[in-house]
Amino acid sequence: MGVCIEFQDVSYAYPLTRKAAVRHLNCQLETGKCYGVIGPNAGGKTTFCNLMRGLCPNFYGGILKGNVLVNGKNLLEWEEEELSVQIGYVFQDPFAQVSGIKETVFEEIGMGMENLGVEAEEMIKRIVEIAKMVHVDTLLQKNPLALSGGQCQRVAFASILALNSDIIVIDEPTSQLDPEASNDVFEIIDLLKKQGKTVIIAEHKVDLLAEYCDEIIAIADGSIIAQGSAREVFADPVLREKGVRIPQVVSLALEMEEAGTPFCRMPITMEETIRMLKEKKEGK
Amino acid sequence: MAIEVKNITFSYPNSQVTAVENVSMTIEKGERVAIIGQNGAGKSTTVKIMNNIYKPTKGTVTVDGINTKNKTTAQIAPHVGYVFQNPNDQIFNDDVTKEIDYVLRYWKLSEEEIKRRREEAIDVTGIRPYLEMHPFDIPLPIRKFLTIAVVVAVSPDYVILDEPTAGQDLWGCAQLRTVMDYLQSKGKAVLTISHDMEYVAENFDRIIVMAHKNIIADGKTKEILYRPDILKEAHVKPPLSAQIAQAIGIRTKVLNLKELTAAIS
Amino acid sequence: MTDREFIESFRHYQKKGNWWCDFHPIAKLVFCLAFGFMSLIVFKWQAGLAIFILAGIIAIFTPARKTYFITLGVMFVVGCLFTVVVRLYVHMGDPGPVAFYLFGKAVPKAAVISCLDLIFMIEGFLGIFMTFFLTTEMRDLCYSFEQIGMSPSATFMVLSTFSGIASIKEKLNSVRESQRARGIETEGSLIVKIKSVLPVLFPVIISSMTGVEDRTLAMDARAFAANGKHTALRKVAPAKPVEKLIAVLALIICVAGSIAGRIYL
Amino acid sequence: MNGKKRKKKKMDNMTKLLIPLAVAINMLAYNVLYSTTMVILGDSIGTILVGAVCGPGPGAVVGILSNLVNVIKNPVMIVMLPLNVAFGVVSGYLSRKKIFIRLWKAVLCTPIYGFIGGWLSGSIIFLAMGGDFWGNMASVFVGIPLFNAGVPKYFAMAVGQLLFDCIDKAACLILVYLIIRSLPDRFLIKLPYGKYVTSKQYDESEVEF
Repeated sequence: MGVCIEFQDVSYAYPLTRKAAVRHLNCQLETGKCYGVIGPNAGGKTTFCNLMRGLCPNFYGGILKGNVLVNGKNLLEWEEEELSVQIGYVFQDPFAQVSGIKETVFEEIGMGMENLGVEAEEMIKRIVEIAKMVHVDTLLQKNPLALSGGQCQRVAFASILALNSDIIVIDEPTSQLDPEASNDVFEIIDLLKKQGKTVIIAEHKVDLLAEYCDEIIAIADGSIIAQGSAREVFADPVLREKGVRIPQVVSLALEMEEAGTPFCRMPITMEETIRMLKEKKEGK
Repeated sequence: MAIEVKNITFSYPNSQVTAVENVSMTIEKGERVAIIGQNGAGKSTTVKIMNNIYKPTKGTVTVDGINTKNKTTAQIAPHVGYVFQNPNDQIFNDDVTKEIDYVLRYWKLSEEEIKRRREEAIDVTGIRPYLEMHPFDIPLPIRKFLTIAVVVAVSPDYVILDEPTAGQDLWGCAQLRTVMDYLQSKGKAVLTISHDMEYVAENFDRIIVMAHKNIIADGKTKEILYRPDILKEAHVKPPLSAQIAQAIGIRTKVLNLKELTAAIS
Repeated sequence: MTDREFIESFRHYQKKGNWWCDFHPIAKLVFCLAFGFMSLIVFKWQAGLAIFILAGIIAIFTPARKTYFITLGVMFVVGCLFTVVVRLYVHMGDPGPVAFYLFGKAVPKAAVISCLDLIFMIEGFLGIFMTFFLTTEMRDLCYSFEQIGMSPSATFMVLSTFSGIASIKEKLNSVRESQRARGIETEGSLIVKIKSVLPVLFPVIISSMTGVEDRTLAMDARAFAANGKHTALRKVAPAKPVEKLIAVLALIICVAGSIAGRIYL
Repeated sequence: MNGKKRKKKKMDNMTKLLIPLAVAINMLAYNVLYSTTMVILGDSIGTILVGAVCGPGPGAVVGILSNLVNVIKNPVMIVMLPLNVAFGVVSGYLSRKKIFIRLWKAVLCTPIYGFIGGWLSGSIIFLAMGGDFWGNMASVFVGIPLFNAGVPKYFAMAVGQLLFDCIDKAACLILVYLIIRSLPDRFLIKLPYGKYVTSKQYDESEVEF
């Protein structure tokens, strides 16, 4: 599995700020894996995603030290337009991602491809296919401005996926959605994983992340404090010192340890915890 | 001293579709109540009728005996505070202290009174480190605490929190608990709409369940969260600890991880 | 329309089934501009009336006839009557042949004619423009301009202007709601309203401007900055030769008519 | 607008999205201000604002689009197009002189705007109306009394328009100044003319890594 994104001693400070937002980041992200980025607010999660997409030097300005490589090529050498095809980016606020110039969801999904000059027939095929995948195929004729938060977020996903980017960066997609819509979003992320795309999600809902992500990166006050498989990272005590939220099943396991009845293996998902607790009950 | 809502019905001005049908409830002073239910069940509308943003088409709402029918929203504001989901709709000063002082000065309170309330609100919501920053430079989750500070400074008897935990991290949730403990110590009632079942189970002792535009249950948190039929009708999942407890057959009604650990061992 | 037909409609040119609505947007625009400016330049009631009748005939053969006559009626009452009254008042008692007496003062024939000129100039100009704006979709007009070289950013700006006006009104309502809930009065006497202008207007402007940052990133994520060849889902048929002919004819009539009108009338 | 030389970066995305918003702000300010104060129109706030923070080019485009929206409702307004464009362009050049950093500097420029919005617009309507008065507050309260006092019709009308428009433009300039002061610096410096409107200067050197 090749390395698609690499951070080489990256530090970055936003313009007009005294303190650097992120300091000395070093990490390598492999293609086809799903990474969860967790950490407190203003700890550097969003800056990490922006750096990956090249928004930090190109759009926000500020000072960048070290270099970010995408598919081996330094970000600064990438053309603006190529970047938006290479890396898809979905944002936190669903309603800010509606273009406002299209009157139906069908055309809204096609907008990205229209900008890139994709042929009409190919566009129609891709839109229908992606709309089915994202469960908005029943909303194709609705006006995008009249959609609910969850529907808007799914349409935003669809219009980015239509560009067929291999890497998708998602910055807190579910913070304004209710639990049902959050599950829909994570189902989409699951489908992306099955298609072999690299997915990077910054998110607060840690319980959902634990179920869907292969690897977790924990970032707090500007530096990576832990990186590895979900099981290792969540058990790492440094997370609790830096105030990083961990899944409830993990805190349950830790409390069970204090109460003298530890689990044999650190659980990550609810089903796993229930299975282990049942075994423990029969064992007693 | 309570907010009494007597079988109110409401439909938006230019649509016959009713948002809420014949809802009744009473919120006593000092109570901590959470309203849960799926989006579109009428939660926000009911709460906006309570602080008189919307006037009910049928039924009446009285706040501490004052009927809201012939009162404007601003006249009810000193009694019922509302923290909105989007803080950007309210902030228009370029300085945190000016933002908190604005309403107090608008009501022509004395300078020391304004200063006392503002300092207390800033300490309770923990935004002192951000005083020099421009409100729109403060990260969004922390900017929400600025709007909470504004409501705390007004110190109404009833405080409504709309999805307070959306986008909050550990620090945010802890800060929210301090604010709620402060309001509890002042004997104020706290009413919230939330999908975060852990937050609801942890902090609220009464739950009102809403579905298809009216109330389908209203009772103690422990009872409601262990009634699978009600939660199913409202499309709401109980907190994780309750789900695990029921899955492995523990009878005691568990609300958080500590109780679950105790129950298991 | 079923989804199948809807998707199928993107495979060929958009058709509305009415001869004037399917008329090529730019040719139609040239046609209407020509006659509109002719009415403005000639500034005589004969020319204005002729164009007004022409516009009326076209409007009758289009689906938008009802809205056409209602808007025109409103325009006539609001626009012209107030100006005519002021003009007659100024010319009261001037010398020259008398048309009729008003409040005991002589109203000269010249004043009446100048009023008629004014009314029919506006009605003619208004009428022909209405036949254009009520029957062509702005996105089709922008698409046709794009075919002859206008940059796609211009289309984006024009189209998002119209949707921006609608969404900013919604923003205003939600800001009013949150400021009222905070205690700032927005209804009532004039002084109260004037005092509420700042707390209502500023949050809308500031939050929608800072919101542009997120929207720019979202549009950038969809390769909005790509300056290569753009394609489009919604296509409009290119101008047929007969449509180009009509547009050119209209131009000739406009130039000839203006010169003739200036000399003879 | 797209005829700009390749060297000069094409109008960046942020400005392209700010322009339609400014037109919506014009409409909104008109609805809110005109209905409450009857004197202040406020329909040029967006044009002046974008002219000040993005430069004369984008300011002019806002003027054109605002005029286009008005033309659809009332086509006779098309004669006002050059004035709306003038507001945007003038704000751009004045912003270079850093007038929007001090309130008194901004208000001092009211006569320039008043001249464009009052005197020139009055003259255009005066011509369009065939050299005569028409029904608006300025001509009824100031124009006609001056005319009866012997001042020639054109000047009476023009002075009337100038006075009324100065009130409106002074209010607009104050509001634009307050809006710019309320906007965070981090947002302003991303805009082409951001450097002219942000007062605080930050040096890049002492950022601690």
